[in-house]
Amino acid sequence: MSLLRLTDVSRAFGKLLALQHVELEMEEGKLYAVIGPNGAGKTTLFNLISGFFPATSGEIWFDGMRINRIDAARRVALGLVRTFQITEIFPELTVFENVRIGVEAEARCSARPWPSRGLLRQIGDRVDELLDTTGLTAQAGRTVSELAHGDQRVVEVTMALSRRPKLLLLDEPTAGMGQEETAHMVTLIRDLHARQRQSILFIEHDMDLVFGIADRITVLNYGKVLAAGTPQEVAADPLVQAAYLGEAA
Amino acid sequence: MSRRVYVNGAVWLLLLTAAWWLPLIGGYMALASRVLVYALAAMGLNLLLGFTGCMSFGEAAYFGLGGYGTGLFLTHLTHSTVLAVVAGTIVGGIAAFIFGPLVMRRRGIYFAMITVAIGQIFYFIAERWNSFTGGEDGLSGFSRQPLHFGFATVPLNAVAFYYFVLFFFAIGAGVIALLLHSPLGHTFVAIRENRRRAQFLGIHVERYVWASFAIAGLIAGLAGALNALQNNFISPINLYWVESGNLVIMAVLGGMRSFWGPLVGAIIFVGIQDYVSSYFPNNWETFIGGLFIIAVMFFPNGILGIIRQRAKAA
Amino acid sequence: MTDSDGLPAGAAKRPITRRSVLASSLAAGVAATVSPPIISALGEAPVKLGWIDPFTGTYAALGTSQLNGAKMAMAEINKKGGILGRQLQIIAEDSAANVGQATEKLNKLVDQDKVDFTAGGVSSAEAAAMSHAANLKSMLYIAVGGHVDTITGTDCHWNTFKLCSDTWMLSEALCATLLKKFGKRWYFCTPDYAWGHFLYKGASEILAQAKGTNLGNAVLPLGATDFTSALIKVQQAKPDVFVVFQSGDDFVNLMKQATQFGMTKTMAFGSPLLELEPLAALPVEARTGWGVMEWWWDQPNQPHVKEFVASYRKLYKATPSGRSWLGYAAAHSFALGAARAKSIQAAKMAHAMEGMKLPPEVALEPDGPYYRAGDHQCMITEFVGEVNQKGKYPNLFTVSEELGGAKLAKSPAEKGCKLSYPA
Amino acid sequence: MELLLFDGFNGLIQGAFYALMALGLSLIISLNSVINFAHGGFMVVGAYLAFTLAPYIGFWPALFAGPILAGILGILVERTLVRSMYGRSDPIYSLLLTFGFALIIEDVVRTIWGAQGVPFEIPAALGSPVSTTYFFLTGYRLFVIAAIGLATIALFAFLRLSRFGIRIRAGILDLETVSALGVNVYLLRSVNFAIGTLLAGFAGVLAAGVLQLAPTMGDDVIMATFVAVVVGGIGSLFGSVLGGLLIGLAAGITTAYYPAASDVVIYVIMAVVLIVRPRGLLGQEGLFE
Repeated sequence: MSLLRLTDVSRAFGKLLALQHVELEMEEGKLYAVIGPNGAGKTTLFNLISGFFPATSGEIWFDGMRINRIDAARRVALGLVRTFQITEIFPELTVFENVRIGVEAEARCSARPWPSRGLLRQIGDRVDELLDTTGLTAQAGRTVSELAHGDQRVVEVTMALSRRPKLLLLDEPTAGMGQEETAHMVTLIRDLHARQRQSILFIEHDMDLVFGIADRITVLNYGKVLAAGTPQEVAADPLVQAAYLGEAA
Repeated sequence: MSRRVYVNGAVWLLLLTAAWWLPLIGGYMALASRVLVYALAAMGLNLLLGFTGCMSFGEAAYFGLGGYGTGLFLTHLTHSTVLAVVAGTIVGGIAAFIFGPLVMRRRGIYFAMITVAIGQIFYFIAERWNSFTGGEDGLSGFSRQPLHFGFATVPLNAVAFYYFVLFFFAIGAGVIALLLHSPLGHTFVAIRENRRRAQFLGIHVERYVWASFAIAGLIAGLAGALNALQNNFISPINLYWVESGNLVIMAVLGGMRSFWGPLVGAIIFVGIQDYVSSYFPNNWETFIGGLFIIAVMFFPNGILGIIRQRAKAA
Repeated sequence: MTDSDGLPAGAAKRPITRRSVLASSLAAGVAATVSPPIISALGEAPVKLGWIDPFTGTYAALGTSQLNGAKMAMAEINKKGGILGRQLQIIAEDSAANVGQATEKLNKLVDQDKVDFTAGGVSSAEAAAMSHAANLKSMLYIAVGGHVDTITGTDCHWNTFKLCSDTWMLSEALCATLLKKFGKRWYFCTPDYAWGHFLYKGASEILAQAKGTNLGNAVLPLGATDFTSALIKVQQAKPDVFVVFQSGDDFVNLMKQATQFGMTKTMAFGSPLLELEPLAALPVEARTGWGVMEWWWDQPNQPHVKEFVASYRKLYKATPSGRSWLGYAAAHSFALGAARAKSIQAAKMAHAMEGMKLPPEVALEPDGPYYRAGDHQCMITEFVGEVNQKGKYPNLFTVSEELGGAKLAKSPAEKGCKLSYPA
Repeated sequence: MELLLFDGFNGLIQGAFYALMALGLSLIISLNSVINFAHGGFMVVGAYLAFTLAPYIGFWPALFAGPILAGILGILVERTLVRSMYGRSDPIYSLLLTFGFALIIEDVVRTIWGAQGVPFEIPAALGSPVSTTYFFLTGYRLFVIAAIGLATIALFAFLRLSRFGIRIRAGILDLETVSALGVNVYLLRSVNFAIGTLLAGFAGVLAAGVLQLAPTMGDDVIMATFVAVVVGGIGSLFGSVLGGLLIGLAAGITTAYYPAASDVVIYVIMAVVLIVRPRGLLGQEGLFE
């Protein structure tokens, strides 16, 4: 059974057709990528999957459930967690506090006004564990707005992980990063996928990166799926070469 | 950590000993009670304003409703001062709870304006419903009754009433402090910091805004109940949007991001207004207006914000 | 320069420079600060009078006039040796016409400043609230303005005396004259709060007794700015008399609009309480109608009035209004009461003031007003007359009748007042 | 039925006045990003200045001179106080700043001109009804409607036809881009603030012919003006006109049937509008949220 399935999904903004008849299917434990030139509809696709806004038509299935009408916060509870192209974090809080928000939400105690000491300890332990996974332990006490850009993105990924996603959606995880930071992020993504069998769907513009790590790639152009398949299949596709890779090169 | 313990200890010590030191510096107990009443309301508001990031401009409605609840309860139902306070608190809290769903979806200035709208509707109801609320003339004819303990009866004179208010202030402040250190408080702050991130971590932002709004209303109701007892009087002006604005100013003046900020703001605002309006009964508005301008231009993070920055820099 | 004809102090036109703005705000600040008791009888603490009136907000002009009168009285009292040998000091506080603030300030004056008596109030609401608050503190209080009946009626208190008329006295004085001069088809306009309701109740009763026709009553919220809707109804009813119970800004707004609609030419306007301050704020063509003044500065046959007006003008560069006189007489009442009681203790003074008649130099009007024993209402004279459209400030009113308060007022029993002193 | 028409018409007059106030406020909110609570204060200042000048220069010149002086005061305030608010993303600061300034205006006006208010005279030719049946249609009211109509048309023409006006409109939509194109944004915002306060002053002079000109006149109007802007939708000038007319009409009609609710009705409308259309009738998404 597929983890995520989009059938004939379209989205219009007034007269502008941002996505048309998109089909996408993804199995559990895979690392999939979406590529495409600017304005191809990649982020719109993520917004539809994560519930930022509804699809105009078509069906979105996740983990055996039709989620078209489910609101964003509940999709997170179902296991669909995303990051954003422009980092979305809690700027004035520390790294620890940022991640704690997610851990508390995952522990379903966000609304608890008087938590027990045991619960607080559990939460703290889980935050430490996550920070350890993503290598942020040393930064735990720092305010995130003071961190380097790359670290901020890692914080965002850590927060997403705190919700134990069945599917992690990463919107250009290396956007705006230097080489070293990019390498760190790539290692992180690989490790998550390899060691924890984390299912990941990500948008990326860095071709080397995409072709290096993705199991399958979907290419979007002008709101339509241009091609889909393994990196080799996609690289060989003449349409892709004409429309996208040619330009990029 | 230890710094916070010292600060809290100092604040409570000063509040507890006010009856001794306040007269020495020219203050009086009724003023201290009033400061606490407004500080409590502003702290409740600040839960919404400073910690959840929602600009409420209609908090006076729940403050006033708490007052009317208490006044009407004392007039018609009971002579128990404590029960009347509880009744007023519940009235404020329930009203905020009921209207929460209307405001929780709005943000920024739209949040401010819909809270104004609801507040003004309550204001005009209080002002026009002569037979029930006393209308423009206000509701009088009730007075705080002595407290009956098993062993003694305590009349609520100025000093006793101060400690009566301080008792409820401590409850209110304690509740807010506990909240802020709980997951619920963390969630409020997360919403202030980044609504979108919170939502995409699976937090139903609107429900939490509702909760924050209701709790703020409950605390405003408590403060309003105490305010009615302080004056033995309540009038529609307590629900007017200007009163809401005053509460916002207290929070900003002291520091929206600090727990004690609204208390500091209330001390400054209520204190200066009382002092200046006695010395310049005709022109005190210029002083208050000037105070706002100076505060906003030079102390945008409030008095405590500055102190905290200094402490950080040092 | 057609109209620099001596408007009230602040209204005089002069070039506005930064300096004069500064100077005038400074002057106001200084005038507002009550001068501390300079040197009283050695070592003797002054007697303190707490004065609460609106100095900001809608009723600021009226409150200021009351305080000005009181300060003048204070100077006179202190010149003659003060109260029981001690100097009198007035401590003024702003109520901002906010009832809650009025109560707070009264409590502050009593608890913090330890005043010996209290006075003030312009609106009925604040006077009623202060009367109640003063009662809780067993504090003598004179309601200077604030006319509502209940203060010396169903809600009367042993500690409260009321100098200004009650609403019934005003209605009675107005209606008597209007019935004599004009027809009996009347229309009313009432502001929706206690003051308006009591006036309407009184006036409509009197009209019914006179077998007149009550064509209708437009009830409008306090602070209404647009009266067109009500005025349209009034115009269609074609009354002989249109009785307007609005006061303050509401009155000015209503008169401005009615005048522009041409209504002042087709019907008589009656107002139960005319005052010099709002009349001065009306454009000339809207200065019209009949009404009641509680005191009038131009009483050629009355002794002492001329001196009073002259020294007031000298002090404040404005002509004393009814409010000025009320403030003046109220402050004097405390001195007179203390002299009679030989004490400033509240209960003793209250007893002594019952039935106390104001001497001519304080009364400044015929018939010697006195505080009635049964309800502590002062029996002042009502000056009924017509607004003088052609006159220039301060000649804005022509008295046609002076009606003694004692003949107008209902008895304390009728008003429902039962005074009870604490044991 | 006739009465309803009368009251409706009367409400529109009231609404036109709110619309003029709302237009000025809307300009300031949209381009200066300032929640201007002193707007009522500028209205009062404009009216008082016109009152002071009228005996010397006559009613008609004063009708323009008063508002222009209010506009100049606007520039001064913008340069000294408001400007420091531009960097602050939270609108609460500008709100408190202008709230404080409104208090000072009221106090200064009272100190200079007195607490009671002043007799503002209108030309005799306008001070009487034009028809005996429709007696409430005074010359002055017709004049007010015409003046507000002309002012609105002039403003919209300025915004559409003049270079400066076009820049203001562009700035409302996207200030950053306008700035990047080399337009002096500081000057743009100064002038815009002045236009806003000038309109407020103009509304003040017009109102003084019907209402008591007193220091507190602005208090009653400011909230209604905000309601008009929010009902119409923040960022939409046309919306502000619509909002003003709508709440005026509603208040007028309510006065006829249930006077006690005449001032609460505008808040009920605002609450309903915000519930049904979160950004007002014609509002833009994302402003001040």
